[in-house]
Amino acid sequence: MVSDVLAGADPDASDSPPVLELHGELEEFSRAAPLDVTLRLAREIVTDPTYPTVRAWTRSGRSAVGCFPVYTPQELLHSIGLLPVALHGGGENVEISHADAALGSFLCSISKSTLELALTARLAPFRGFVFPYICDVSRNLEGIFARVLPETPTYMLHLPQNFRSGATVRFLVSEYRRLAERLERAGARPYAPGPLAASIELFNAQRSRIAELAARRRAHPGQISLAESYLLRRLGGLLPREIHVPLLDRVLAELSERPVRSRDAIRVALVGPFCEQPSLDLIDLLEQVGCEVVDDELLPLYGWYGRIDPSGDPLEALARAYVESPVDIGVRAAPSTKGGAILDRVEAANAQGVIFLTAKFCEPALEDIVLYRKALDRERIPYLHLEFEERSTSYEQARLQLETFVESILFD
Amino acid sequence: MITCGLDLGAGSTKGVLLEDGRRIVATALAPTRGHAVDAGRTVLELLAEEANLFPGDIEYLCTTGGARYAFPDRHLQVSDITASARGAVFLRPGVRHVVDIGSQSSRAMSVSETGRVLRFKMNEKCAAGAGRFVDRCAKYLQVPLDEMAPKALASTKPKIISSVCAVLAETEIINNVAEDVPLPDILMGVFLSLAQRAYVLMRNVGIQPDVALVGGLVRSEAMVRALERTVGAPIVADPQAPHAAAIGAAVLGHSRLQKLSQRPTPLAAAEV
Amino acid sequence: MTHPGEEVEDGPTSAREQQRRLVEEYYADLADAGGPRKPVAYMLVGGNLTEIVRSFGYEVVFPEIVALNCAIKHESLPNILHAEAQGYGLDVCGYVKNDLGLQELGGKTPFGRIPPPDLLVCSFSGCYVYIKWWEALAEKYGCPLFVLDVPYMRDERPRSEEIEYVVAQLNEFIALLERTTGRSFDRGELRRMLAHSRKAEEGWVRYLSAGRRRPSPIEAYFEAVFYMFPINVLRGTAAAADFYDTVDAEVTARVRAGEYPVPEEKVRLVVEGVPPYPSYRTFWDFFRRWGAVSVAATYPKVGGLFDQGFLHDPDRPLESIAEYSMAAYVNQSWGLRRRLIASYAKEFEADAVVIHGIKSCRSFTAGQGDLRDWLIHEQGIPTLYLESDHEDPRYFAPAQIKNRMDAFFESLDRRRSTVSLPMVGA
Amino acid sequence: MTLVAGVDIGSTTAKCALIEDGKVVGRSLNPVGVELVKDAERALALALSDSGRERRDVRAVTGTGYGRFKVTFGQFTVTEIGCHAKGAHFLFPATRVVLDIGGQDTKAIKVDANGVVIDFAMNDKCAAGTGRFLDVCAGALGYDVSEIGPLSLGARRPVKVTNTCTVFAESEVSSYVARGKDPKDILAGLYGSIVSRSLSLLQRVGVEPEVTFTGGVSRNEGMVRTLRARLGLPVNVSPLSQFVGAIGAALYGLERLEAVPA
Ligand SMILES: Nc1ncnc2c1ncn2[C@@H]1O[C@H](COP(=O)(O)OP(=O)(O)O)[C@@H](O)[C@H]1O
Ligand SMILES: Nc1ncnc2c1ncn2[C@@H]1O[C@H](COP(=O)(O)OP(=O)(O)O)[C@@H](O)[C@H]1O
Ligand code: SF4
Ligand code: SF4
Ligand code: SF4
Repeated sequence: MVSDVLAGADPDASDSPPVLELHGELEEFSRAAPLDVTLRLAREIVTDPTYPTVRAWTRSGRSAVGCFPVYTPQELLHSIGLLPVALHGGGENVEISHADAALGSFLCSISKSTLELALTARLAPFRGFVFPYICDVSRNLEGIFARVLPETPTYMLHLPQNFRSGATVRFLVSEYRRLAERLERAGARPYAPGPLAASIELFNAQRSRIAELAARRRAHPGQISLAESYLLRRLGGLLPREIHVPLLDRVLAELSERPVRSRDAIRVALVGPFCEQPSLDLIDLLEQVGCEVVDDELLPLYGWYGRIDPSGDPLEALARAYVESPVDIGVRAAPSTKGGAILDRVEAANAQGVIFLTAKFCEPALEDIVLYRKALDRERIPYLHLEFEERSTSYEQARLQLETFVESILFD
Repeated sequence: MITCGLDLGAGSTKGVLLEDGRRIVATALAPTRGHAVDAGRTVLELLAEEANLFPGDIEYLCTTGGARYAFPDRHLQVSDITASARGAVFLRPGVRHVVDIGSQSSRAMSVSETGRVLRFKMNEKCAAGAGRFVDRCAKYLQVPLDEMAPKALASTKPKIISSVCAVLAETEIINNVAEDVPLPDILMGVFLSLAQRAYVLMRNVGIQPDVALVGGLVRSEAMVRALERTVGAPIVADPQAPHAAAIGAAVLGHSRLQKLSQRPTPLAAAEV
Repeated sequence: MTHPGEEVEDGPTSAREQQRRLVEEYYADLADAGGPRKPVAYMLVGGNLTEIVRSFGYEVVFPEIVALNCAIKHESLPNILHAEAQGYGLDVCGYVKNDLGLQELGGKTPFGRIPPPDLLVCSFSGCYVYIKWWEALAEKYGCPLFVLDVPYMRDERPRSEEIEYVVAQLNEFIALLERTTGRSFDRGELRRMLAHSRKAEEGWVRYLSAGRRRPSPIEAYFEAVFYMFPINVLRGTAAAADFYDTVDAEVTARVRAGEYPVPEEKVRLVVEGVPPYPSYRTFWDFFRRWGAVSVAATYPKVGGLFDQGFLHDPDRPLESIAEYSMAAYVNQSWGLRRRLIASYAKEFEADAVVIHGIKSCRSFTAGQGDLRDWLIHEQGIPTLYLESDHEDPRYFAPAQIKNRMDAFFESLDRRRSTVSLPMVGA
Repeated sequence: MTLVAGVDIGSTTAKCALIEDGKVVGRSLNPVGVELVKDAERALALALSDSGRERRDVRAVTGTGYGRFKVTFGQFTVTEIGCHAKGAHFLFPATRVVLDIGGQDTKAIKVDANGVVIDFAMNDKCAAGTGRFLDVCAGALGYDVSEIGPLSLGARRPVKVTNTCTVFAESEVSSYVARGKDPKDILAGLYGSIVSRSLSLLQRVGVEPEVTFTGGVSRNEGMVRTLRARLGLPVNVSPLSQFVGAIGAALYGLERLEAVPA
C-alpha cells in the first residue's frame, strides 16, 4: 500500500515538531517537578505524533498496544503485560497524503490521521491495535489496518449495544477472552484472574485521582485551566499508569498551593468531543472568549465507572462495569432518552448553556445533537454547535461564533 | 453623545455615527482590500467629514467584523453576528429573524425584541453561499454588480446553479451560457441558489416574521426577491441594511457608554 | 429536465410488473389505516427479524426502502431539507434524513402514507447509524424499542458464543412481543414463515447466479435492485416465495429467446456499493452505453448473504435467524468483504469492478478506497471508484461521473486490444 | 504525411496541437469563453496558422477535455485522461505515472508501457488544489499566475495553508499578506498544500518512475520543484506540457485513421 517511493520521502518536512526522546524508564515523569514543567513536557508529548513515551517504553523490549477511542478494557491489557496507549489521531502536525486514498473524503480527521500515522511508520512502536466498535468508521478502520500492517495483530472489539439483555455480560467476557488471545501475538501473557485483579486496582487508583482533579476544577475553576487538566488526562493514556498515578498525586498536592483566580465567565457544558479531540488552541479559545467549562465529554476513557471491585471473577466484574456504566455519549445506545439526558446534565452542572463541539463528519455526534437541541429549545437553554478538524490553524470562524454565543448570554 | 460603529469586513469596511443611540448622522464605506486598519481610518475620516465633526468628537468606538481586533483605536469589539442582529432590530423594530449575506459568509439568526441573538447558524468552510460567488459571476458574465438586479428581475425561467462550489459554479454558468440560457435566467438563478442556501440556514434556526435581509447583498433587489420567493414571505430590506453590523456596533457602544457614565469613572467625570 | 436514461426500456417486464404490483399492494395495505389496522413494526433491512414479528401479526415497514423509493421517484430532497432544517447535518446518512424528514411531514411517500410505528426493532447488524436512527424514532414516537446487538462478523462463520448471545436476545425479544401483543409465541407459525423465506431465498440465489452465464441474462445490480423488494420486505410470505418462480421463468425465457439486458455484452462487471437512487436511470444508462452489464453485485446482498449459505432454516429457527443476522453484508469485516468481492469477480468472470461510494454512508464506504487499491494492486482487477449519494440528488455530478466512466471504459477497451477500437461518439 | 489535430477544450483554456510525422507542427492556446464551439474552432484555426497549413490538410480532428462534445467539427472524442496518458507517453516514452493539474481538476494517471491507461484518480471534492486555486491566490498576492513560478525560490519558513476551499484560501493568503509574511513563504506554503493533495491522488494509483507532470500548472516551476522534492524523484516536464492533452488527442485520431483505412 505505501509505495516505497513515497514512504522514503519526508512526509512533513516543514511543520512536524522535533521528535522528542525520553528516558527508557520515563524518569522525566517519576521525579518531582514543578507543575508548569510537567505541563510543558505534557504538551510536547501530546503534540508529538511519534509517540515518545511508547518509544521509550518499548526500548527495553516491552510491548505497547494502541487503543482507538473511546473505550477499551485497559485493565485487561495491562494485566496481560501490555501498555495500553490511547490513540488520539495526529493533531495539527500530521499532514494527510496517504490515508485519504484508502478512506475517502467524508470522514473525521482522527480516522484519517491515525491511518496516516500507520502508513508513514509512525506507529511502528506498537505491537498491536484495538479498535472498539464505536462507529462504522472505527470499525472499518480496523479492517484497513489489518491489511496495511499485516504483521501487527489488530482486533475489532465488538462493544455490545444491548444493555438490557441478560446475555450481554457473558458475551462481553467472551469478547475479552478473544481479545486477550488475539494479543498473544503482540507479546501478551495468557489471561489470568490474579493479575487482572491487581490491574483493576491500579486503574481504580488512576480513576480516583482523575475524579479528584475534576472535582477540584469544579470547586475552583480558576485554579487549573481546562487545557491544563486536559493535558494531565491525556498523559494518563500515554504513560505507564504506575507512573501517572504518583504524578497526579504530586500535581494535586501542588494545586492546593496555587492561588485561586476568579473571573467573569458563562458556565457551559461541552458536549460532543468524545472521540476525536479538539486542539489545545481550541480548548484554550473556549476559556479565552469567556466560557467556564463545567462539564465536558473530552477523553471519556476515565469516566466509564468508578471503583471496580475485583474480588470474585475479575473479568466478569470488568465486563459488568462496562455494561452497567451510566455513561451516555453518542457511541452508546441511549439508556433513556437523549433529550432527558442533556437536561439532566445541564442541571447537574448548573450550566447556562451548552456548546456542542463535534468533530467534522462525526456522524454519531451529529445525530445526537438534533435530539439534544429539541430538548434545549423546549427549556430555552442556549446552545451553540461548532465543528472542528485536526488540521486547522485559523480559529476565526470558531472565535466569531463563540463570542457571539457569549455575548448573547451576557448582553441583554 | 456620538458613538461610532465600525464594521471591518472582509470585502468592505463600513462605518456609522450614531447620535444619542437614536439617530444615524453619517454612514460611510470603503473597500477593505486586505488592509483593514487603513480602511477603518479612511471610513472614520469619511464619517467625520459627512457629519461635520472632528474624529475626536467620537466618544466611543465599537468595532465589529472579521478584523475587529485589528483596529487599535477602539473601546470595545463585538462579533459581527451580535452586531448585525442589533442593527437590524434598530432599523426595523419588528424584526425577529435576520439573514446576513456578506462577501464570504452568510448567517441566519433569530433575535429577541431587543436585538439579542437567540440562535444563529452560519455557513462554514464553503464559500458557495456568499457574495463572493455573486462577484465572480458578475465578473465572469461581464455584468456590473449594480446592473445584475435589473437584468435578473427580467427572468422568466431562472436556471438554478446546482454546484455546491463557488468556483465550480462558474463552469456550470459557462455551460448554461453555451446552452443559450438567457442571461436574465442565469443571473436570477445565481440569486435563487444563494437564497436556497440561506434558506437552509434560516430553517435551521427557525423562521419568525419579520424577516430582514442585511449585509452587502441587500443592495440587490434581485436578491431580496429571490429570498422572498424561496422563503414564501415578505423580506424587510432597509436601505441602511448594508450597514446593519456597523449600526449594531454603534448601538451596543452607546449602551455601554451609558452604563459607564452611570458609574463615577474617569470617563464619566470628564463628560460632566 | 429529462435524463437521457429515462427513455430506456426496462427490458422484459413480467416479473417487473409483478414486482410493481407487490409494491403497490404492500403500500396500499399499509395506508389502509381506516379500521383497526395491524400493528406496525419498523425494521432495518440488514439482519432483520421479519419472520418473528410477522408471526406475531405485525406488518413491517423498512424506512430504508421507503427512503430509496422516495429517492428513485425524485422525492427525497424535500424530506432531506426538512431534516436539515431540524438540525441534521450535511454529513448525516441520507436515508436517515429522508425518513425523519418524511415522518415530520406526515409520512407521505410516492406510494402512499406510512403509518407510525408501534414497535421499533433495531437490528444492530452492520451499521452504527441504525442505533442513532432508531433512537430518534423512539424519542419521537415513544413506542418500545428493541436493540438486537449483532456481533460483527470477523470469522468466516459465526462463533458459537456469538450465536448463543443473539439467540438469547431473540428469546428476550419474543418475550417482549408476547408482553406487548398479549399473544403467545407460535413456533409453528414461525416455522411456516421461515419455510416461505427459505423458498424465496433459494429462488433469489438462483436468479443471482444466472449472472455466471455469458452473456448474462440478468443485470445483477440495476435490475436486481427492483427484484429485491420481495426478498427484503415480504420475506416470510407466500407471495415473496412465488415471486422468484416468476423471475426464474423469466430468466429461462430470456436465455431461450436470446434477450439480454445489454444487447451486446462488452464488459462484465462486479458492482459494489449502494446505488445513486436519485439518478438511477442516468447512472444505469452510462453503463449501457458502453455495453457494460453487472454480472454480480454486493448491494443485493444487504438483506442477507443467502448465496453464501446463510439461509433461514425452519428446523433451526432461532439459530438460523441469528446466523443470518450476523452475515448481513455490511456486518462482514473488511477482510471478508474483500474476499467476497474478489470471489465474485473470479466466479462470474468479470472484467472489472465498479465501486460506488456514498458520501453520507460510512458503513459501506469508509475503506472502499483501500478496497479499490487491493483489487487493483493485489488482485490485478481493473477497478473504478465513483462517488455520489444514495439519497441526496445534490451530490450527483453527471458530467464528472460520465467523464470517469468514459475514461475507465476507454482504457478497458484499449487494454484488451491496443489496436482499433471504436471511438466514443458525441 | 498525415496531419492530425487534437483539440482540448478544458475548463480554463482551449488548446490545439497539430501533429505530422511524429512531430508537433503547430499549436495554439486560448482562454475559453462562453461559446465553446467557437473557441474550439478558433483553437484549430490558430494552430493551423501557427503551422502554416490549411484546414483541408487535416485528416482527423479529435476532441478532448470537458468540452470535447463541443468540438462538433471533429471526428472523434476521447476523454482527457486517455489523452494525457497518450500524450505523456509520446513525449516521455518511459512514463508510468502522469500527474495532470489543470484549471479545475487534478488527475493522477497510471499508464502501461504503451501509454494505455491502467488506472486513474481525480480530485472529487471541490476546486481546491487545482490551477484555479493558484490563479485566485496569485491574484490575492497581486501577481498573475504566470509570474509566480520562480518567486517561491529561497523560501525559508513556508506558511501553513490549511483551507481546503479556494475562496477561503484566498482570504488566508490575504491575511498572511496583511501580517507581513514574505510572499516567498506564502507561495511555498501554497505549493506545498497543492502538492500534498496531489500526492494523495498519486498514492491512489501508486507511484513509479517515470513521473510526468502535465497540464497548465506544470508550467509553474515552483510547483515542479516542490513536487520533485516531495516525491524524491525526477519529474518530467515538457515545454509543451500544457498541450499534452491535445497532443494525445491528435495521436488518438492518427491511430484511429490507421486502424480503419478510409
Ligand atoms: N449592488 C449590488 N448588487 C449585488 N451584490 C452586491 C451589490 N453591492 C454589493 N454586493 C455584494 O455584497 C458583498 C459585500 O457584502 P458585505 O456585507 O459588505 O461583506 P463583508 O462584510 O464581508 O465585507 C459583495 O461580495 C457583493 O457580492
Ligand atoms: N504561464 C503559466 N505559468 C504558470 N501557470 C500557468 C501558466 N499558464 C497557465 N497556468 C496554470 O494552468 C491552469 C490552466 O491549466 P490547463 O491545463 O490549461 O487547464 P484546463 O485544461 O482545465 O483548461 C491555470 O489555472 C493556471 O493556474
Ligand atoms: S470521530 Fe466520530 S466518526 Fe470518527 S471515529 Fe470517532 S466516533 Fe467515529
Ligand atoms: S466546494 Fe468550492 S466553494 Fe466549497 S469549499 Fe470547495 S472550493 Fe470552496
Ligand atoms: S448502511 Fe449506510 S445507507 Fe444504510 S443506514 Fe447505514 S449509513 Fe445509511
